[in-house]
Amino acid sequence: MKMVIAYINPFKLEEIRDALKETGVTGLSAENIQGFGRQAGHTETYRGAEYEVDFVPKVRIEVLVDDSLAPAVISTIEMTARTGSIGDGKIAVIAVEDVIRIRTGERGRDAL
Amino acid sequence: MKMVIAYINPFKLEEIRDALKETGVTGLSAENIQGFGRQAGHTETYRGAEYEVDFVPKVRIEVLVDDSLAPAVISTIEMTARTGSIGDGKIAVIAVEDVIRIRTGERGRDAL
Amino acid sequence: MKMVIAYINPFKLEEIRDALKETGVTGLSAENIQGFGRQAGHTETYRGAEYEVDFVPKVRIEVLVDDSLAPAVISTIEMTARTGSIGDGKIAVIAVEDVIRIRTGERGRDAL
Amino acid sequence: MDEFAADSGSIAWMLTSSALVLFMTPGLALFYGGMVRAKNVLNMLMKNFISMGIITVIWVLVGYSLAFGGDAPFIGNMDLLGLTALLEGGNGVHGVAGVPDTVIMVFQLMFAIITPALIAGAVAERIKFSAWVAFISIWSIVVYSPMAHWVWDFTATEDGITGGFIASTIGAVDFAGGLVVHINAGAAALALIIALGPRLGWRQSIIRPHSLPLTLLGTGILWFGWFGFNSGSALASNELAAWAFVNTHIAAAVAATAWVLVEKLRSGSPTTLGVASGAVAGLVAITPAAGFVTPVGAILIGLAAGVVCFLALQIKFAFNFDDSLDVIAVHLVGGILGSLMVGFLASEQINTVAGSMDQFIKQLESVVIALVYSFGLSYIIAMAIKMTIGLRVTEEEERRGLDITLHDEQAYALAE
Amino acid sequence: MDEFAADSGSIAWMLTSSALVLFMTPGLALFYGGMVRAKNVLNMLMKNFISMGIITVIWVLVGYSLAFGGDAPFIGNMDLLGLTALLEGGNGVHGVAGVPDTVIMVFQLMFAIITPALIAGAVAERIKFSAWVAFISIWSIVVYSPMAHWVWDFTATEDGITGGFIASTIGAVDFAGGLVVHINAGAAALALIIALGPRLGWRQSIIRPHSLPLTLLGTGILWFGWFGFNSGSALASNELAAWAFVNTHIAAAVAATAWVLVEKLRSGSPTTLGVASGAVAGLVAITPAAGFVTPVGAILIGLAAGVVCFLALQIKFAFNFDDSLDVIAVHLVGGILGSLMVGFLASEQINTVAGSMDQFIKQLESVVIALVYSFGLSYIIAMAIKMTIGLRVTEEEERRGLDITLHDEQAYALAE
Amino acid sequence: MDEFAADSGSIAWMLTSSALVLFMTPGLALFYGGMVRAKNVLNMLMKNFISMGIITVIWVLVGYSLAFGGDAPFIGNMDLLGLTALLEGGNGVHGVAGVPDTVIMVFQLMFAIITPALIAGAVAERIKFSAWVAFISIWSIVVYSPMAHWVWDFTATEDGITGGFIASTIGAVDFAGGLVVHINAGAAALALIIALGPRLGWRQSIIRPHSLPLTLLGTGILWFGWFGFNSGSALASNELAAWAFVNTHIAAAVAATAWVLVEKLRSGSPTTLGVASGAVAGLVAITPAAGFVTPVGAILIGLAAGVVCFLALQIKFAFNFDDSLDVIAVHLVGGILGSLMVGFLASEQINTVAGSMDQFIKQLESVVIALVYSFGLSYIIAMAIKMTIGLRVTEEEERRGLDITLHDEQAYALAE
Ligand SMILES: Nc1ncnc2c1ncn2[C@@H]1O[C@H](COP(=O)(O)OP(=O)(O)O)[C@@H](O)[C@H]1O
Ligand SMILES: Nc1ncnc2c1ncn2[C@@H]1O[C@H](COP(=O)(O)OP(=O)(O)O)[C@@H](O)[C@H]1O
Ligand SMILES: Nc1ncnc2c1ncn2[C@@H]1O[C@H](COP(=O)(O)OP(=O)(O)O)[C@@H](O)[C@H]1O
Repeated sequence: MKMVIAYINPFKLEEIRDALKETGVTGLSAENIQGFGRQAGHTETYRGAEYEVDFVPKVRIEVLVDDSLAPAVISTIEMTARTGSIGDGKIAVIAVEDVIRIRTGERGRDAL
Repeated sequence: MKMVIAYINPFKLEEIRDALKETGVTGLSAENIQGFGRQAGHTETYRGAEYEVDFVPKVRIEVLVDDSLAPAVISTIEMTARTGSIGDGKIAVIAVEDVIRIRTGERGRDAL
Repeated sequence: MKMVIAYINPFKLEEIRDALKETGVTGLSAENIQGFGRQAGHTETYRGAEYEVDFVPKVRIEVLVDDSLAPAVISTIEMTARTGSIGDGKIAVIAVEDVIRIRTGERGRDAL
Repeated sequence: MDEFAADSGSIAWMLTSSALVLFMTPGLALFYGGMVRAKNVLNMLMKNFISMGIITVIWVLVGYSLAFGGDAPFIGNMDLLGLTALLEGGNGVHGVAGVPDTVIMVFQLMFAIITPALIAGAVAERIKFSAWVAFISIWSIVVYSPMAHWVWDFTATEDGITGGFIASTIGAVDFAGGLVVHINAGAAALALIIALGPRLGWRQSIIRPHSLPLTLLGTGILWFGWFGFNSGSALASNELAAWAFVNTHIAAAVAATAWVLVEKLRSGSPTTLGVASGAVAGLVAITPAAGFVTPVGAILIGLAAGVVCFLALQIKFAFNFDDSLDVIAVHLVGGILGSLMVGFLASEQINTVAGSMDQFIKQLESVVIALVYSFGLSYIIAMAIKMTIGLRVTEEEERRGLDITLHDEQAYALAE
Repeated sequence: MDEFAADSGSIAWMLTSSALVLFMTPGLALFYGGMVRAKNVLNMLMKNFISMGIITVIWVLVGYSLAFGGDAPFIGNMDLLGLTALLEGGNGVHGVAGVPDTVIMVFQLMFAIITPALIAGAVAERIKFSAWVAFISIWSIVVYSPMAHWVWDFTATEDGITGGFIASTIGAVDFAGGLVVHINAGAAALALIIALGPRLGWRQSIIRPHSLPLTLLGTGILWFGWFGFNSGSALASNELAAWAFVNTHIAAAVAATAWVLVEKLRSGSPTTLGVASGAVAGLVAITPAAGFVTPVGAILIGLAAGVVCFLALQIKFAFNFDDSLDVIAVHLVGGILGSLMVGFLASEQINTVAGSMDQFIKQLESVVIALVYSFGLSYIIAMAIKMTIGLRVTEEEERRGLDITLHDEQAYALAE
Repeated sequence: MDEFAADSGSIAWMLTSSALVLFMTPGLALFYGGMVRAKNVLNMLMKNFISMGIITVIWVLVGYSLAFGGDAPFIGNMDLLGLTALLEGGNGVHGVAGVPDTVIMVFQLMFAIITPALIAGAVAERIKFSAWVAFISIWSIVVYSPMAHWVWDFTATEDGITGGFIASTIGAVDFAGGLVVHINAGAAALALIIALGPRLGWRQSIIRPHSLPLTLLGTGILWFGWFGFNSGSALASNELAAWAFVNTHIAAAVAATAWVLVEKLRSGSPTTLGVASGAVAGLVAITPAAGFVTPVGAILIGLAAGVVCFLALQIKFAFNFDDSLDVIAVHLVGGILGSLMVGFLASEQINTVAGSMDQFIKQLESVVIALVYSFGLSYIIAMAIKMTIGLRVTEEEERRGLDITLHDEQAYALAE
């Protein structure tokens, strides 16, 4: 199994969730983060003075998926999150050794 | 070493922390997340209209443990977090290559 | 590629970000967490009564880096985050199978 | 300054009331601000605060004169432009015993500020800020000032009432703004909602209040300020002011209780949003009646407001318009309710008007006129703005939130 | 309306004061709301706002008559039910010079609202909402109205004082509610705490305030509103009102400063929760004394409140009861302190009563009576509710939070 | 109490005004508190609330006497220490018609509280709490009381004005505190900023407001309270009070609008922080002029405040001092602006003074004197504290935040 992690623009969250649902994903976890990246280059005016922006509010989503579904999940996120401007974010894929559903104790694929 | 990640109900956090402490865990990190899963099926009334709930507030905990302790950690979380209703959450296990304690520079097991 | 995760003191965040930038890191993600660890031993007075502290506010940062840069990233965080007191935090390193830049679709190293 | 005999007690109460009514607009900003999503809260606050700014300028320059200059039936004259006429002092303009014109002018100004601000709840989270500023500026002059004139700029002489036609020709009463404030704002809200269309994602998922404590704080401020609004409308510190005060409080309390009771019966849980909405609905409904009814009347009006306004929440689903923070259900329906009920419930134990079928008809006529006039003109203004500078933000702005896209600010930075 | 000569200045001040006292209840809601955990803040707000709703209805229908009807020593009569008697106008019921009965009635109503609301802090985060509603409804009729009658429904005639027995027979004084409000609410809080038991996890870990800025905002509103509470209790706009105002402010300021000083000495850090608690403790303690003591008296009372109430925080640990937001330490102890100290500190330079051992004994008697009556009856009501509809939420509800389980709402949705 | 004829209406308005001015300090606490980072908000609230505590004690004991005792040109005498002189009642001390001395004393006390609190914005996020307490205590006695005496402790006799030298010898006017409050606080802020140095990271990255809704709430409270501040400064409930009220409101509204307009033109986005800052700038600038100018004068002052104070934000970058929340741009610049403009704009249609070059010179002199005196003494006090107990927290305390390090508290625990 894989854990797909994506840093995305907050206003894309609902769209991505809906798209993933259609892809067959049954669950995901999302949280607010502060992102730092290339986007940070741009400047912002505050109280009449200019500053370089550092952290930008982003959302981090984490999806546990079966290996077979992973490519579809990745490309769904990629397509839905893309606006074409800097700051669209990144996706990372990590191997997961085991997954357990707490309610039932099921393990592995069945837990998803 | 392993990283054990669990998505749980917020009101279970303290109980789990106490249980893990007894199991021999010396540290963990917790954060608030928005969870999406099967639980999302249920409906909620707002301002006299019914809606399907999508995101539910959950807590995500992350525990770095030695390989030998991992099974105990997993089953402790499983037992303590379980209420038997949908939304109890999931546990995922990931391999960790290295751990460092910042204060001392210790590495690997010693860092835990 | 690696994902370097660090639990640090919140007031160290900006310093670490600046140090990492100099090391050649182009992006990172940060979020607020509640940390539990050895530091929790100390007591706090509230309303004239003493309590043991449990959760302490920390920041969790996550940096995706190329394998070659990983050691430098780890030691930079280690050096910058260290104050020498309990609670300085930990660093964990995890293997990443793939990284994708959403905006361009680039993969692997190029996505960083 | 002249033979006018000032009553320091009434001046004290009217200044206090004016301050209280001014305070309602920040209160309303918080009430509404708590109900929108965190990405739009600053925009909501801004819509309210800019009303405090712009409407004041408009009122001082022209609005006051259009509302309170002279004795014509349909609109005021230009005699009071720029307030210079008030520099002569005394009560020559309004003729309110004991209270200088300056005081009445500023008390009325506070009403002119909050009325357009009420509309903000209906168009939350999607209207352009420039469109909002344009709308309330034009609306204040073209809709608000005339209606204030019709209803409140009258003189009671021996031969009857002269001045604004709703007060004189029709003979309807409106103690503190059922017509001028609530129906007026509610009808304008309806027009704007239709012109704007619903928010993205409306009816698909709950658009949740981002901070109910803010909304409850706003409710507290509104309740507090409403004493100035209604009781101050006695224009004196006397027993009538006291009754208006008492009735205001009773109606708010009864409506708040009734609303959560109905909620409990229908959906099982009494909510804070319910207690807040109920209180405001009661305050709205008692507004036209506060200085005319007995406490029993206030109880009945409060009860009606709590139940009917709650049920009126469904209207927006039936007609499929996104009245984001329920301005129609609370202000339009509540305002109509109070304006009609006072027709029957007015009591000579409190004031000069007695409830009757006759008075009810007068009230009904005035309600229809206010509704039609406000809705019609508001819709024209809205469409004119839509066709020129545009009414609505882009889809991306709406998704990203109005705070960051229109005001380049974010409401909270709670971490760090 | 009759030969009664209204004083517009006093009416203005009394209406302002009434509005200020009403505003205290939302203020209290925020003060308490900030101190509970985020999962229970709406429930706390709800407990306060529902008091504004329900107690108003009760007061208008029966409470006011039970408190202020007639001249009997122990309880009022039924003459004022539904307020119809007030429709005759003037000051025939209360006989307060210059101020119509209607005004006094509504001023007193605001006290009847906030008193049960004060109790909410003691039972935070675990009482059932239905139990709360039942408790305050019964309590207001059975405990509050009689005590208000004993203390405040009296007439000073040539042959001495007639009416409520604490004022007449005992001869104790209570300017604005040391007995009727603070000791009364504090004793009821104690009874409920015992009946309810402590929160899950109490004493094991800090149950931390979720938003201290909210608590400090509440403190600001309370301080502001308390001027109406105490100075309005002069029932006129005069020099006595001014002294009550001054003393109120001084005591709050001194107690706030004293509290943080003691804190600094004992635990090293002056806290915002401390400055807030100290201010409220000072305001509580000066309440019975505000119109009787000189500024030096106010300083002494403030000092005593700041130090003694701080130390009284320990009581709950000694007796092992979970007084969640310290109602006992602040209101019960503070109320007793002020009620006793005025016995010695009252000065004829301010009002008709002079401090003396004799007066102190009277105060002591009245304190004991209020405490015993309120505690005893409150405990009986609490147990009756416990045995019928139940007092406490389930363990799971308590863990998940009362907002989501009882009100189906969550306070904040700050992300998005 | 004596032959003094109390005017209950004026007493009502002055008590109301006193309560309003007191409420401004919590309002200011929130206004500033919202603008700092979440790790320093409690410290900011604490700095304000402690002023309510400590300055009250100082004022009652000595400050009031130093400000309002006797007729000397430079400083008051000791006759009013501890307020005992006021126990005789009436208006013997201030001689304000209809209003007892006690009322004037407490009204003035509220000004003495908020003035040092204003300074808190300039030194945010880095000053030691002990240093703050020491500074405001000394400053209140050594700087505030004398200046209040110069400007406001005067008697108008047939032979002209006697008493405080700015009022008598120079003949400058200051209706409600352009000199005594705003220039005074602003100059002290400048001195402290220089003594303290900038915050870590200043100019490198935006130090963002942690909660703009809190700041806007504070703005609403300040606007509301300012009616008491300025209109109450008429010391009576009369037409002059009404004009001061109207002018206050107009200037705030115009300045708020002007500020966001300039913002829109220069950086493209109208902000909530802008509307808040503009409103406060307008309120500041109208303060010395509120009871002297016509509405047209108020519009001009508001306009100047909105534009000039906005531009003045740049000063801190030019001189490289970290005026954290812009006390210089808003209070110092705004106070100077209003104090000078009233010299030309004063109108005999409103009050006894007419605008003229002559009056302008008087105003200019008084501005320079206030500025130099306040800056000089404030700098000496600051350096004395720096060299003894120290002014600034350690670098680690600054990074970790003052809430946790100085007060052992954290503002929010929103999760759970
Ligand atoms: N190396 C990295 N490690 C972790 N997160 C990153 C990294 N680089 C970027 N991110 C996350 O992705 C977001 C977008 O990255 P950015 O460089 O601004 O734009 P883009 O991905 O379009 O090049 C950042 O705000 C951050 O949250
Ligand atoms: N595939 C997934 N990836 C990441 N998180 C998940 C996934 N599925 C569920 N979760 C997390 O677990 C929580 C509970 O899941 P849910 O399906 O509602 O109940 P259950 O685990 O009892 O079947 C979700 O709210 C979400 O936070
Ligand atoms: N086993 C663990 N798993 C996950 N996070 C941990 C673990 N141990 C510590 N942490 C994180 O690191 C922080 C610091 O740990 P702590 O034990 O207090 O100090 P130190 O690392 O200096 O020994 C904790 O607050 C927690 O966020």
